[in-house]
Amino acid sequence: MNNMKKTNIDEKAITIRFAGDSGDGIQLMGAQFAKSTALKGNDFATFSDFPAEIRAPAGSEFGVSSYQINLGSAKIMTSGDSPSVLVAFNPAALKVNLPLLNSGAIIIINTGAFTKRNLAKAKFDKDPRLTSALSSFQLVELDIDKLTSESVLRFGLSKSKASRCKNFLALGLILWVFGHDIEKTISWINKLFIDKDTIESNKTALKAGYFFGETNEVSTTLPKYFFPPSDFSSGEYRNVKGSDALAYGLAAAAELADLPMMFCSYPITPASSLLHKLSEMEELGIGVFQAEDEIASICAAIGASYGGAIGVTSSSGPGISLKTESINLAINTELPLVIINSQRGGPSTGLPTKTEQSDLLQAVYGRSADAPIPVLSVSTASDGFDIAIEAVRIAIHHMTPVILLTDGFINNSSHPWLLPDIKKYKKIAINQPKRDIKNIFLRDKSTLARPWIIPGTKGGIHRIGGIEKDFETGNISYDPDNHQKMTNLRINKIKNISNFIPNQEVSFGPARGKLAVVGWGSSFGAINQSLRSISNKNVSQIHINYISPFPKNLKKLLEGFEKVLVPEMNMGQLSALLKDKLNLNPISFCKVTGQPFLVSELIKEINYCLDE
Amino acid sequence: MNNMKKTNIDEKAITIRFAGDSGDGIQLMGAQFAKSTALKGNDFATFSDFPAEIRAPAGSEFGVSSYQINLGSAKIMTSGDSPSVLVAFNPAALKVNLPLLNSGAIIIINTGAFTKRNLAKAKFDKDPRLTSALSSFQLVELDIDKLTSESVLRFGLSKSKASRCKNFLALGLILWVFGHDIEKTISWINKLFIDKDTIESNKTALKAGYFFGETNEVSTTLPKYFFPPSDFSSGEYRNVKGSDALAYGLAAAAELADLPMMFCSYPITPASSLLHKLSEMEELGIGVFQAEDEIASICAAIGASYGGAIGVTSSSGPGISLKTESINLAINTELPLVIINSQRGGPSTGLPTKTEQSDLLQAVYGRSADAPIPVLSVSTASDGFDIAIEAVRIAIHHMTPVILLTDGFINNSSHPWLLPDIKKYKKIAINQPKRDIKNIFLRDKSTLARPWIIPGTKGGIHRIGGIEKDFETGNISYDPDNHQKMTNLRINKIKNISNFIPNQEVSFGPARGKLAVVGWGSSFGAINQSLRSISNKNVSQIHINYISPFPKNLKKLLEGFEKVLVPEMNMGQLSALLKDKLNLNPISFCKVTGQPFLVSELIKEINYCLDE
Amino acid sequence: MKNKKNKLEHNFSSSQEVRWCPGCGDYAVLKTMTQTLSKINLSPENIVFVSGIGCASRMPYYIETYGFHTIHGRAPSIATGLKISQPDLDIWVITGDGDALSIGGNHLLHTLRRNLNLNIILFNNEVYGLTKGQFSPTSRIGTKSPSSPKGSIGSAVNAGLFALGAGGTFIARAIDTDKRGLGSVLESAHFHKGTSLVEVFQNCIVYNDKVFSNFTSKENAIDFQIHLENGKPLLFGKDNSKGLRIRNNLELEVVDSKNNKDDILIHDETNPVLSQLLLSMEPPEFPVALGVIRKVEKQIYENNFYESHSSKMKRKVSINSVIRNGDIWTIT
Amino acid sequence: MKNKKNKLEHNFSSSQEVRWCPGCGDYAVLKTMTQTLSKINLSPENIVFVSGIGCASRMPYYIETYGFHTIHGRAPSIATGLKISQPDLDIWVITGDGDALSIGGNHLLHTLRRNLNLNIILFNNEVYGLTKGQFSPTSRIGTKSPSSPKGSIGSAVNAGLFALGAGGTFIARAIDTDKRGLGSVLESAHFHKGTSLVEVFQNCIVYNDKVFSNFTSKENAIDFQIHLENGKPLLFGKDNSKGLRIRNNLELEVVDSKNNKDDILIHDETNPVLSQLLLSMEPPEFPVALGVIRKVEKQIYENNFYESHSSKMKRKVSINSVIRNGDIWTIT
Ligand SMILES: Cc1ncc(C[n+]2csc(CCOP(=O)(O)OP(=O)(O)O)c2C)c(N)n1
Ligand SMILES: Cc1ncc(C[n+]2csc(CCOP(=O)(O)OP(=O)(O)O)c2C)c(N)n1
Ligand code: SF4
Ligand code: SF4
Ligand SMILES: [Mg+2]
Ligand SMILES: [Mg+2]
Repeated sequence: MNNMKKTNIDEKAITIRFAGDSGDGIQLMGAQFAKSTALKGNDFATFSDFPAEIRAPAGSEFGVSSYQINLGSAKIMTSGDSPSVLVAFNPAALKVNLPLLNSGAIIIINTGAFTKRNLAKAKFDKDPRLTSALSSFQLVELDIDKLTSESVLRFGLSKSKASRCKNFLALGLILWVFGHDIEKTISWINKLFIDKDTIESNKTALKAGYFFGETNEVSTTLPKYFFPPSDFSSGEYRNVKGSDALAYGLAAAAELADLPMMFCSYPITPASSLLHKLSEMEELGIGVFQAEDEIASICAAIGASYGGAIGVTSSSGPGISLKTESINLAINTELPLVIINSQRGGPSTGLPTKTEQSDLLQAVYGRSADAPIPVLSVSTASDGFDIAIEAVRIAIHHMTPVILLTDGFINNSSHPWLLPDIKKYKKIAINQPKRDIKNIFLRDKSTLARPWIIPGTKGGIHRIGGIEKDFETGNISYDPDNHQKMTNLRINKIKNISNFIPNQEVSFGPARGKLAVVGWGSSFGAINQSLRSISNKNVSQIHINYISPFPKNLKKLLEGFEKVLVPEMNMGQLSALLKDKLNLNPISFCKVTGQPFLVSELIKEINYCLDE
Repeated sequence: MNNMKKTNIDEKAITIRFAGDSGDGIQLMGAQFAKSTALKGNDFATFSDFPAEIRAPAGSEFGVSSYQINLGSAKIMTSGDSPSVLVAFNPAALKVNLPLLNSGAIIIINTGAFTKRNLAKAKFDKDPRLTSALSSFQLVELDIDKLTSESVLRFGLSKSKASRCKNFLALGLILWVFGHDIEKTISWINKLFIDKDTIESNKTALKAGYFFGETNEVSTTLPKYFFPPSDFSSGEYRNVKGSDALAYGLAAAAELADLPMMFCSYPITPASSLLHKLSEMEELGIGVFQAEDEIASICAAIGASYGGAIGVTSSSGPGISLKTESINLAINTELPLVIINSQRGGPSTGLPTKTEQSDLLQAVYGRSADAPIPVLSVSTASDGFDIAIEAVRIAIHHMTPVILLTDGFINNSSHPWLLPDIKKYKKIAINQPKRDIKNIFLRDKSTLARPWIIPGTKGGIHRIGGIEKDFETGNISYDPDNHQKMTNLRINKIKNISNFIPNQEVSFGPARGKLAVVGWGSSFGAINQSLRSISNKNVSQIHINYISPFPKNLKKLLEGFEKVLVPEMNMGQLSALLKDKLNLNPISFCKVTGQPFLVSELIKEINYCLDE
Repeated sequence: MKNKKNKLEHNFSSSQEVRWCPGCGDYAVLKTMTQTLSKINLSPENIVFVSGIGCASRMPYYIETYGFHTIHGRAPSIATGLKISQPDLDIWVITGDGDALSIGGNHLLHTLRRNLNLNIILFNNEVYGLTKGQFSPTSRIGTKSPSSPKGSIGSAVNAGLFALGAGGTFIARAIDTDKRGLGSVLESAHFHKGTSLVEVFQNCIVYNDKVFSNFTSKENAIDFQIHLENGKPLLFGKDNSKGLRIRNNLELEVVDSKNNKDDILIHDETNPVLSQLLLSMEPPEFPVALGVIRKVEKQIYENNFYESHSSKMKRKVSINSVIRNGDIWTIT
Repeated sequence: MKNKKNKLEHNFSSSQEVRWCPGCGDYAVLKTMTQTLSKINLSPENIVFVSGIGCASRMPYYIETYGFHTIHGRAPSIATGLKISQPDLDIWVITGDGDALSIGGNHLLHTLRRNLNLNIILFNNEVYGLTKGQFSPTSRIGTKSPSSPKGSIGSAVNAGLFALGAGGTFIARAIDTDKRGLGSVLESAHFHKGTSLVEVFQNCIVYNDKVFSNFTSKENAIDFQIHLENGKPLLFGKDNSKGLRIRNNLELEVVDSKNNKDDILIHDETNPVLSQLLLSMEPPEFPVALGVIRKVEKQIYENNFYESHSSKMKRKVSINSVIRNGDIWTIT
């Protein structure tokens, strides 16, 4: 260990990463540290990176699970480019994460795990401590294994059980490093486990870690970080994970429409977290149906919508693809439905636990025939709340299925969330006539939507189906002119939604200028952070949540910039849409590595565009 | 019946339409008339229009089945805009087809069917013969029912059986009108049926119709048409239906690659005709597997390809949509596969028996993630032969699934086909190494294709799958950089195909000019005919068969025209691609009625573009 | 009485034109169906017909109730979502052998195992009618069709045995034109609590005419049909002269019923072995079992759903309080 | 001898790192699988493992044969296409309870009914392992999981009964860690001509630990397992003290085997009633039936395919002559 800064208090933010085996409880530890950070009043953003294997063999590189958090007193927009602190529970965790670190980063390693066997499993030829591999970093060696087992000795746990407390020991130490109070974490442990021994041993390990920091020589080798509270606007806050915010938003929409919601899904990574969360939300009038596959799940949601509930279905690439045919049924029968796509790396099984935003063109164009559908997108973890409400609102108001795009990164990232007040939201008006039904297919003049007449309604008997229907009567029609009329109707109905959505806003920078950085989805934070860093008055961020149809002013807005740069975690899909729909000619900046954008790479690209 | 032209011999082509109940044998009659026309040496093109119902209640409007043929001594490019002769077997057939007719058209009606009941079923308030509805046409009244039953009297058939001969009687009459020899048709009847009574009664009816024309007073009320033989280039010809040409092309490709072919499908209109045809082609080394659904069928085709055969699958909109996930597996595992989409009216069940070309964007973009695939398209009935060969060639040569688009119109239309000689085609080289396999994933430098090592090959053991694979070893890889590399590879591999396909040619007109009319698929004939009619030196036809990737010269070629007009039977899908991929700004001309383009409406639009 | 029935029946005929081929067995089923609905006498607006794709699946258009003509094979899934959201509706699923057993086999399996209170009417004509006559999974081996010109090569699925293996709680069969048999089976299906599967042997006059004539034709009916009644002996043939008994090796045999009175099996709708044996019977060795073959009680999915659902799908709290529950903090 | 075996076995272990959770039952199955392959002694290049998606479905990576890790639920279909195109390959399909019985139920049904000569190994751990522990169609009612926090509400599917209803010709069961039982079942599956379905009770130590302990645990094994052998009496328990007999009402009962010697059933792999009864048995009333429960001969799809295929997939004529056949004309 060499020349060590004692504290980083002069910096406004720091990125720290925890990494270990899939079975080490890294995600749990990280999530609790984030909570604790929130309660400390600091802003933060987190990102989880874990393997597709459930619990890959201990010590292997592909089994490494990581949790990254960027926190501080500044406004935090991303989970951080490159960590300044790494806690590595074993050699594989060190190996995998080394390339990501800031030069000069502090690496806390668990020396207990640096056995020959583990080094071999991580494919280190030599113990990296004995080589120059770590020379540009600050190494802190701690036998976390030993400290843990010693701390919980008195519980007489088996070796493996004792070892499972080590994430709590490490968490304790980190809490000390950041000057957090451990009481909140202790009461969390009390609630987290049922078994008394587990509770006590984990609490003991946590305290051991904390006091170890406080009392031992560590204080001389580890810096302490004290961030003054961030500058939050006033209100109530909680830490929220992307998939949770989406779930809350769906429930909020059901409340605003005053309808029950049926969430019908089939598990798939990274969409399952939404299924899990909603499974716990019965009190909000939400029912969950886990179907036998994705087709059955969207069909059950369509059935529920037909029955007057809000049908919602959710999946990822492979599963969304399977829903294609059924989406067209919902389009043709004009039933409200929300289809949530948690995008992941592809094609095919691809990289199930890695993030990507490459299902945009599928969402917009990926169905047989002319089958338009509104497409919305979530930009940040907490954003999902509002977007989910918007998706349900459009589905019901315009009687159409809606695709809502999010991704693995958003679902698994979190940040503090200024809690909304549902009472301030506009109610979602439903048109479910119950009496005096004169014309069953009489469309609303402003939305072109048909009424939502549900089975059980007296005087409303009618039939719907996937065959082309007559514009007036809704009966089967093979008439050529009627088909043109209905095709136009379907297109105009969706285009017309642009009259009901907000104008596109500029997220950062002026409304005209040299360069517009146009993004969508989870790149919001990284783009925003990079523009803040550059702080060039000619560069603006325009981030699109309403993708189909685009906001009415988007074309004009973008034409106010000399250049349009579109960074995407795909090979240029929003760019394709901007060309097709708005006749623009944007510059594409693509990254398809399964990893989110780094602020640094965006800054580089933006500067390049400015210099060019 | 009023002032009747005795012959139209001064015209170079005529359009005639047969229409009756689904059970009247209209398609059979039409097809045989087309054959006979071919043998007469005239060029022609046909189009079938029939209901989704199998045999809808007799006499109903929606049960009308029609067969249209355009024939003559001129070069025939389409099945004709509006018929000059209609043979209507009942009131519904008259009702449905009346709006399509040329003013002055000859209408031959079967008076026997003009009963009160049938008139009511066709929703005629009054017998149209008694109103002005037919005043601008030339009506020929014939009691086909009676003539038929009288002619077959001696066979002592039941009334319904006797009535089933009426299409043959009508055919006989029409053969006489066009001066055809009936011998060929008689020998066809001999082969068509097994039951002797059926053969004899149908032959008798045929002859009765023919001789009725020859001997009766009809010759004074009906014109005779004699077209001198068309100007065909020399060679052997046959009449070919679009789906048959495709089937032959697939078989030809198997022959060129010297591999067996597995065609795996699930029935769906209008794709089933291909399934049926290939089911009779075992002698050509083709196996057919009718699976339990579309997913199983594409998966079986993938399995067959994995086993070293040529896997082919086929469907239409709803079924193609179901294959989406599996296509991505074929992309990721880089297996050769041909997916044939016989497009139909949509979305959803839509208009199953009507034509449309609206699955283009789905073909190009409709999969999760960045999942590029070559897309080819068939332009005419006979064209399918060559395009099928090209699709198989690309699939095998570049180790990729390929989408081949055709449509209901092409599948059901026919025209004379100059028979190709398979010996003149380039063989399809396969790369199925059997020995000395050093690097299992070593890519071909020119195509970037991996070798096609099939199970059973000694020394070739390896594993493939849908998870991202390492560029070098093919093993599972979650490595970020590798994912980028593989994503690039997949895109470049497909882009690179443009180096192996022919340059885009101009189908009609000069290579530079004022207006390029750009089409794809089954609109070829109509566009071509309209440009021939206009014969303006500033207008050219450019018809694209290779849609993804586009031919290398396409952008330049199109930039040589002041304007680009894209007529499509969808809401502007090729236009979207031209914008996205080539940064062009075409004028879209869209028609989505389930009916092919009329030459007249194209001419109007083209003139409008020229005048503007 | 008769008059009244006719009046009621009228309520269930929709205004849409019927579009099946003349002579199709579907007409007879439609007729018996509307008559049964009249007899049950539910309000039409509380009935929904959900169907897939195929000739049979057009039926919802022709009945004056709510109707949803969905997509191929998925009607059971759509009906499932509908039933959960509105458990009081009387839902009938109309499907064909291709729709239910080819593309839709998986949804049928899971619907049967979950046991929602739905009535599934499977029109088995052993052929894909709507797509013009290809063999289906119920077509017997060797069936010639446009996609199997030399005869199909895969052995057929037995709808009833499949349903039995899937844990079906109600399995019944009837012949399209057998008004009485079909009517009573439809009625039993309606009153059964759980998923009822009714297989209707339906004649496709165009593509598979007389495929069931080995037991449906006038000559064969008496010897090759056995009409089951729970608790009654398994007798058939002229004057019930024949009966079914079980042999030691657990196989059925047909015996003279008079000389073997005590051996004749008694129909028991709850016995799975008997269900299996009856469902397996085929002419010429055996008669075809018709009527209610199996009927047992099992937990009903939507009942369990609502019983375990803490708010019964009626929101009890506001999202405002839920998001404020747990670790929250206030910035002032 | 032992040495030789070990050597051979080595041939079937691939170089890929095994990525299952420590303690997962899949390890034991992998081991027995490679040992069985060694014993059968086929050339590795003539064997293909085709799998779907799930923990179990990773197995092909770990065996040194050809392998295809496909997509969720579709492995039987891909194997079907492969088998038809290359009937001489020895094809094993690896699948899980979710893969085979949830999303893939339809393909399993049709593969079983077609009866291709494939071996399907279904790893039943009554849970979706790979997606982190949601209940599956084989989970017993009331199973708590992330998507059923209050317990699942649909009743479970019984893999064997499903296969029976689908017309399966070979149905067997084994326990992951029971080397002998599993090994012999895998071997029988291999040698069976037709589709073999082997259900392996596999312990998911992370999400469903000990779910089968009511018959797999040391204490329970003797009383709650019955290992079947064709032609042998159905005996189990300590010293085979217990046996199975059939009651008049066609139900099974467990009896003292000594006092009821003559009543004890003899295992008959071909009797469908017995298959049904054995597959339905559950503790605590009955032992779980293990080994080969059903094995019958039926037409094999790919045999029929090639027998009826006029060119045996080897082209006999040129397209040149085919297109010139029929009504052609020549323009000179
Ligand atoms: C996804 C999809 N695949 C295929 C079809 C074509 N198709 C329509 S009905 C049908 C089969 C009908 O057979 P069945 O269910 O037995 O009904 P039937 O017409 O015999 O009453 C098929 C294959 C379709 N509409 N959708
Ligand atoms: C189309 C699709 N849907 C969902 C998934 C997600 N998924 C992967 S494995 C799996 C279930 C695995 O369960 P099982 O087959 O029992 O295998 P196990 O992991 O338990 O061995 C699911 C739902 C997927 N990969 N593809
Ligand atoms: S094709 Fe067959 S099943 Fe369909 S309507 Fe006609 S007769 Fe009935
Ligand atoms: S999750 Fe369960 S089944 Fe999957 S590898 Fe781990 S222990 Fe095995
Ligand atoms: Mg059918
Ligand atoms: Mg499982």
